[in-house]
Amino acid sequence: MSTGMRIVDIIAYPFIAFLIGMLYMGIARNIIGRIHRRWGPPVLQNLIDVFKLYRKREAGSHGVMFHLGPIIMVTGVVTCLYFIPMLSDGRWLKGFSFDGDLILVTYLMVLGALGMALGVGQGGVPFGVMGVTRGLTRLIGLEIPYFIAIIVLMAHYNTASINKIIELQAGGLSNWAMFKVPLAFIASLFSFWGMMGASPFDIPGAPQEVASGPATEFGGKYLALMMSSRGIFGFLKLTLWVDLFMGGAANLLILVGKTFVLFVTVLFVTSVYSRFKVEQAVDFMWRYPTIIGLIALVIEMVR
Amino acid sequence: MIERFLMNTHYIVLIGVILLLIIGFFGALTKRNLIKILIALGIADTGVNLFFITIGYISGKTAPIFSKNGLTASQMVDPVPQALVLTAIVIGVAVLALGLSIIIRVYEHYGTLNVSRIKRMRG
Amino acid sequence: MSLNPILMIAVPLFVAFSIPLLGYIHKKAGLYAMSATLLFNTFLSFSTLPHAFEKPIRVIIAGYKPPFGINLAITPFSIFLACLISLMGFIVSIYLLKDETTETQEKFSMLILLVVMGATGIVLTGDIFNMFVFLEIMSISSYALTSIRKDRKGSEAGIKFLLVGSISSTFLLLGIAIIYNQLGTLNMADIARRFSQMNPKLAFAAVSFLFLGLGIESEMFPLNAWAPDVYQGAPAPVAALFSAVTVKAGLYAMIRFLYTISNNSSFIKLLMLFGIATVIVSELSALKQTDVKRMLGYSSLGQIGVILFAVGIGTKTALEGAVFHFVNHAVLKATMFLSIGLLAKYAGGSSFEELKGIGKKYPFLAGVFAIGALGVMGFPPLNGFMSKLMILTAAAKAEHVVLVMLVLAASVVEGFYYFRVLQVMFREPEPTRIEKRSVSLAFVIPLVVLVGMIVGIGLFPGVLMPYFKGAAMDILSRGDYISVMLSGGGAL
Amino acid sequence: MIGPHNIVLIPVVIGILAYFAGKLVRPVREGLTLLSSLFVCYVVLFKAGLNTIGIYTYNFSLPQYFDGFRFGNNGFSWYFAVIIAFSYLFVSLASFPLVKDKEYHGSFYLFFNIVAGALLGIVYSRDLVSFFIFWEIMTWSSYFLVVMNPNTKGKTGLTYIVFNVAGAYAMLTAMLIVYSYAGSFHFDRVVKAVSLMTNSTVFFISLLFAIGFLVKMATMPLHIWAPDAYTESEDSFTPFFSGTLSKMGVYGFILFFGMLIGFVNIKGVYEIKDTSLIGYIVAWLGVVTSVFATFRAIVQDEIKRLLAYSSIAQVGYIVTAMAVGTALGVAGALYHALIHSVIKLLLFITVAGVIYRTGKNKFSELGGLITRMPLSYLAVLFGIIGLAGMPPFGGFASKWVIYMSLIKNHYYFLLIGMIVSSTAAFLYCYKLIYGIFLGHPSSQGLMEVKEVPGFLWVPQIVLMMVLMLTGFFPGYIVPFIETAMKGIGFSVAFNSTSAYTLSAALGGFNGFVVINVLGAIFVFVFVWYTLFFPKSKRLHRLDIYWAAETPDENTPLHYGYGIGAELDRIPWVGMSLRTHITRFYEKTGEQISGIASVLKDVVFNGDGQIYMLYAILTLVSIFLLMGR
Repeated sequence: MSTGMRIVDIIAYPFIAFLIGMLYMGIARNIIGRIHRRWGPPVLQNLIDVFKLYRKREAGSHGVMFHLGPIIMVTGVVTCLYFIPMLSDGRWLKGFSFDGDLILVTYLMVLGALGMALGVGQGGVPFGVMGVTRGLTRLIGLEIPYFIAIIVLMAHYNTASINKIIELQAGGLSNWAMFKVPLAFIASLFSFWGMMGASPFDIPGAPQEVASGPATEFGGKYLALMMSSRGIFGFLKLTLWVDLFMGGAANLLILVGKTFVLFVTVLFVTSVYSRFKVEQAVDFMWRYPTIIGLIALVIEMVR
Repeated sequence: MIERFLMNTHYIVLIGVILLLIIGFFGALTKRNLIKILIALGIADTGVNLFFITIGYISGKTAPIFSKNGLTASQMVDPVPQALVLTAIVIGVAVLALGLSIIIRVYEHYGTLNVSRIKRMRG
Repeated sequence: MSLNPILMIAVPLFVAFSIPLLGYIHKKAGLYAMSATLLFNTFLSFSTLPHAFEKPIRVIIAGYKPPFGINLAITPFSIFLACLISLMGFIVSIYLLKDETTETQEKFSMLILLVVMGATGIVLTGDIFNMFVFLEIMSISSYALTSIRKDRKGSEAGIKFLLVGSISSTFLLLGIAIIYNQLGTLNMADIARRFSQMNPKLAFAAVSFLFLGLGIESEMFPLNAWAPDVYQGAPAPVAALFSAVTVKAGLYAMIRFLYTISNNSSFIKLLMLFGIATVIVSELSALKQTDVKRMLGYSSLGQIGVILFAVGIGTKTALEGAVFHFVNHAVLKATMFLSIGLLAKYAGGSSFEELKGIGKKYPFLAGVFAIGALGVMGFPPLNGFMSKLMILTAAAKAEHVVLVMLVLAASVVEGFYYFRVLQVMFREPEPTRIEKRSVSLAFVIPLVVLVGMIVGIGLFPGVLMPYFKGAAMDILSRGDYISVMLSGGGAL
Repeated sequence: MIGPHNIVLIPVVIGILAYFAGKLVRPVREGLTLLSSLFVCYVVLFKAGLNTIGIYTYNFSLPQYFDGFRFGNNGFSWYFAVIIAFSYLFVSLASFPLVKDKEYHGSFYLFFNIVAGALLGIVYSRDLVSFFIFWEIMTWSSYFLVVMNPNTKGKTGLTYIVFNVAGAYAMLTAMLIVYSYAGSFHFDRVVKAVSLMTNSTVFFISLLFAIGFLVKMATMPLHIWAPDAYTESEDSFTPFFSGTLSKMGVYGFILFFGMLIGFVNIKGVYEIKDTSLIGYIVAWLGVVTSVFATFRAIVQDEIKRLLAYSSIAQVGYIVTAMAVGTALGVAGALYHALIHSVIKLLLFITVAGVIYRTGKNKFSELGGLITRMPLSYLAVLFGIIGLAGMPPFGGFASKWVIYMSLIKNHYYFLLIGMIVSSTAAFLYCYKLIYGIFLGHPSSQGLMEVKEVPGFLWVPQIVLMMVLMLTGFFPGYIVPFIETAMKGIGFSVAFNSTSAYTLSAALGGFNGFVVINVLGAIFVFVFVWYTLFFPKSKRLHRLDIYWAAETPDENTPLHYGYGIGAELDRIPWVGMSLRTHITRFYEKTGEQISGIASVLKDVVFNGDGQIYMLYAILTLVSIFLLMGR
């Protein structure tokens, strides 16, 4: 694997994620449309929107931090993506995952959101601040089951590096962590849906109440950047869950397959449930998923 | 135990001492009037002085004063307690005098001699 | 050495009675005579200090060798206290030169001299009745001093002090009478030697009477109810003198009686318990005070409680700590009473409301008070810390951990109410009704000297350490006190 | 020769000198303090460096009875000495402009220098007595700094002094018990003596020592004094107070439980999951503290109170990490102690500057200062990234080590508790930076505000660089931590030793790679966005999406200060916000003063006759009790 190929591999990393991510969002809007008994926009609609926004001649800005907000968001998301191996063969599309571990990835996921929150802050729109506050409060709820799940994983496989977890899940369906530590997987699913913005937990960006929350003041190229980073973020979560619980992907096709299966579960949840208030979301998260996770933890400790 | 003690003092005097002490302390503790308390304390004081004197008394001997010539020391009672009692009496007098002068001052300020009402400074 | 220690008693006595005559020469002559005598006394005691530490001195008066004549027993512990008493007396006397609280100067300076003379007499004498007489001289002059100002508080305090004091003297006399009846002698060393031959029932009676009498003098818990009223009622310099001098004499008598004369261990244990009770009761009651002088009275009782506790433990280190605490308590309490006296005079009263924000108006005086407060609470660089630590270490070594915790809990309470006073003084806005008057030099010098002593002893406790060791040895070694005093040590 | 034993005297002497010299010419105080802090840094770094492991017995002309004070230096004390020296330098720099025209100018410098000297004394002392002496000096001198500015409640100072003195006296009792076993106060004799103590004594001693140090670290049941003391102490002293003084509790805890008593000894007493019972309870206290304090921090409106609660929470992490007593845990605690000091110094200094410039200290009165105070904004940005434990900066490294230590030793429930509080920390970090710098200015005056005084820039920039250094090269200070650990007899905890990576137990990460990736992407996107796209139009502050209207000047737009208002509605969090332990302390306080007033009125009731009665009763009781 010459350095030339390595460079191409690294540069391609985010674009693959961007493309697949945007595609999934397009498909998602289609499927939800169908569930609502309407046709829904074309699958590539998201990509079209993003490129339209990039073409826009000007965008309003409220200052340096406002300008930097979306940029930090993308940076955070892409950096986090680099530390999650897309493919498990250790040669192609592995990013920098060998230099970081699960805890680093967990914190990098939040870095992007905080950067954007600073931009929203300077934007000065009360809706933006409300969106950010609700997002962070919701995060308190989501983080617990997720962290319990990864603790169980780390305890189970006695390692914190994602690549090693993938290797230990090699060899057939029954070795997947999904079945080895099923309760932890279920608990982590709840927080997965929350982080993906599935309906019961999508209060921060809820259009009816806070006018698309943090992204309210951003327009033109800033909105484009935010939409693309949201796409990448979606795909990032999917690959992480696949790596952790479904034994990673040998090649791109398997990766797309597994991630799509996982993505479909998000659709089912988001199109059925109505929206939680923030405190309901946190309360719900601390009640059922956490208890499931704790049971998994106790089982793990007993083993 | 008590016999050895009583042997060289008339026990009547001793009872007198104890009575004086009891009267003195009883008076000091129950009477409300300051002057009465002082008097009671004086009584207690005389009781103790009396006790001091009885200690020095050896029956059959006379007062330790060389009044008549030819009186040898062996015929005299133990002089030391008597000397001590003298100073004790003087001290008693001094305390009483000072007490009375302070009581005058207290009366000027409080208008009463009732000890249970002279307690502006408490707690 | 040239001067006979008896002068330490004779000279103040003579000067005291000649002061009324001096009154005709010049109105203030009495005061100057007083401080001159006290200076002489300090000088004399400090000069006899080294000799006494080599070998205890026995001074024969009027030719009668003990156990018949009255004699002075100058042992290391007693001469050390004599120096402390005369030094403190001298410092308070300088303060008094400019203090116009009492218009009748002669009587005031005479009484001060008598108190200091009485205390020095108690500390030096070797005869038990002689000690009683000196005790009475001291008490009578302190009754008079308490009510010198003829105001309501002074006379009330005076009469209470007198009532309880006369009870104490009655019982002391009773105890001495019983001892004389049994042993036929009044010389301490002789009593000590033959104390065990006494009839046990009567010995117990004598010891308990004397314990009670001296307990009242040394402000032990059940018997010290009169003390706070006296500290509040008496003028501030007098209160300083009481806490620095009269209490010390009372404590000396108690220690000398319990350790050297009767050597009764069960009463020493009792002393320890009473000491702890004193600490707890006085610290707690100080918590609810609104008058600073009364609060200082309670805090002084607390410190004495600690000393009693240390004496009660009875080990060598505990006694060293106790003697060290003697010095600290005298110095600290003198500083605080003198400074609060001045502050109260300028602020027109010593309650919290009157003293609000006085720290900003008189920073020097309030600063001295603050340093004194830090010293009393036992914060490290100052002297209170080292002595309290020695006492507590000795207590821990003697397995009294629970008592150590009680004392420490009490000092937390002490910290609370002292800092509350400091906050009242320093943090309240400056009072407008008090105009700043210059503080005359006679007040400043004693305070500066005292603060110097606080910080000096705090930083270099090692300097005084040999004296504490000597004093503690003297208390504990009952045998050679008897042998020296009877067989004629440094005969003079 | 200047060494660990007399470095202590320099700040104290200079403090006293400055106080009096300052009365003649005022700026002498600043000059002397700066001189002393520079000299202390020089001595700590070079003179009393790591290699000068020496024991200086210093009799201080004390009675031989105490067999003299002993001072010494090893990796462990050097680690904390560096923290003290540099925070002493930075805070003195920051305090020059802030205290210049205050009327307690003189006494501030007096007590500030004394506290610094006392801290050095604590760190370099090698026997219990000198340790206690400097601990007490620290207590009373910091008390004066707490009650210094006049507009604070009196109760704060009293609560502070009661708690800290009670803690110190609990420690003193334990020291005396140890002394009665060991016969000497020196550490080496103490270590020998503790090993042959009975289990119950060891338990009792460690309980007392724990109380003493937990009070200083403001852990939950004993933290009542901390929020008020941190908030109301003099603005320029708070960084030193919360950044360095709480670390003395950490130093003491590790020193006493690591070296003197030894975790193995208290483990022998009662054991739970291979750690001592006390350690486990204290660890849980640390977690409970951090959870409660974090939620309480979020709902605060006063800036300094928010940071005060955040300090309590962060020190809660340190308590948990070191209480379990594993090598990696103690290493995590040391690492986080350093990082927390740096962050709190940075934040408190900047906040002090903001309060000095704007005169306001509440979020609801500030806002929109980013345009006027860019450097302070950057400083607070670095601070909150560190506080939240985000990757590029050092905050993440220390939290990572603590997490690893908890996972490695299977303390999963402790870790979950810590996760709750560290995730909730994002909220108050955002509130801190939004409330002051972002959003809309609450009053017109805020628009003419100047940047923080020049003196503050030095500490801000240096502290930001330290945060970056520990973030990009997390392994850089691992060798120093390991020498400190060897100083107290712990085995080495980390696996790799390279400066870039930090790896232990279950995994590792390369800080350098993280920042490179982040930097590359940021630069790429920034350049792409700024150059290749048309310049974005600068909108007016009020020209925002406002449901088809435009807000005018006095519509309240600075909503952000209300972050945390919705926490009450979350059942668990609401309950934690409503429970106050202060009621328990107030009731005990009332009880004690009730007993005091009863005692006072009964015993000293002012009636002369009753006094006589007491005398007689005592005599009678002596006769009855001792008569037989």
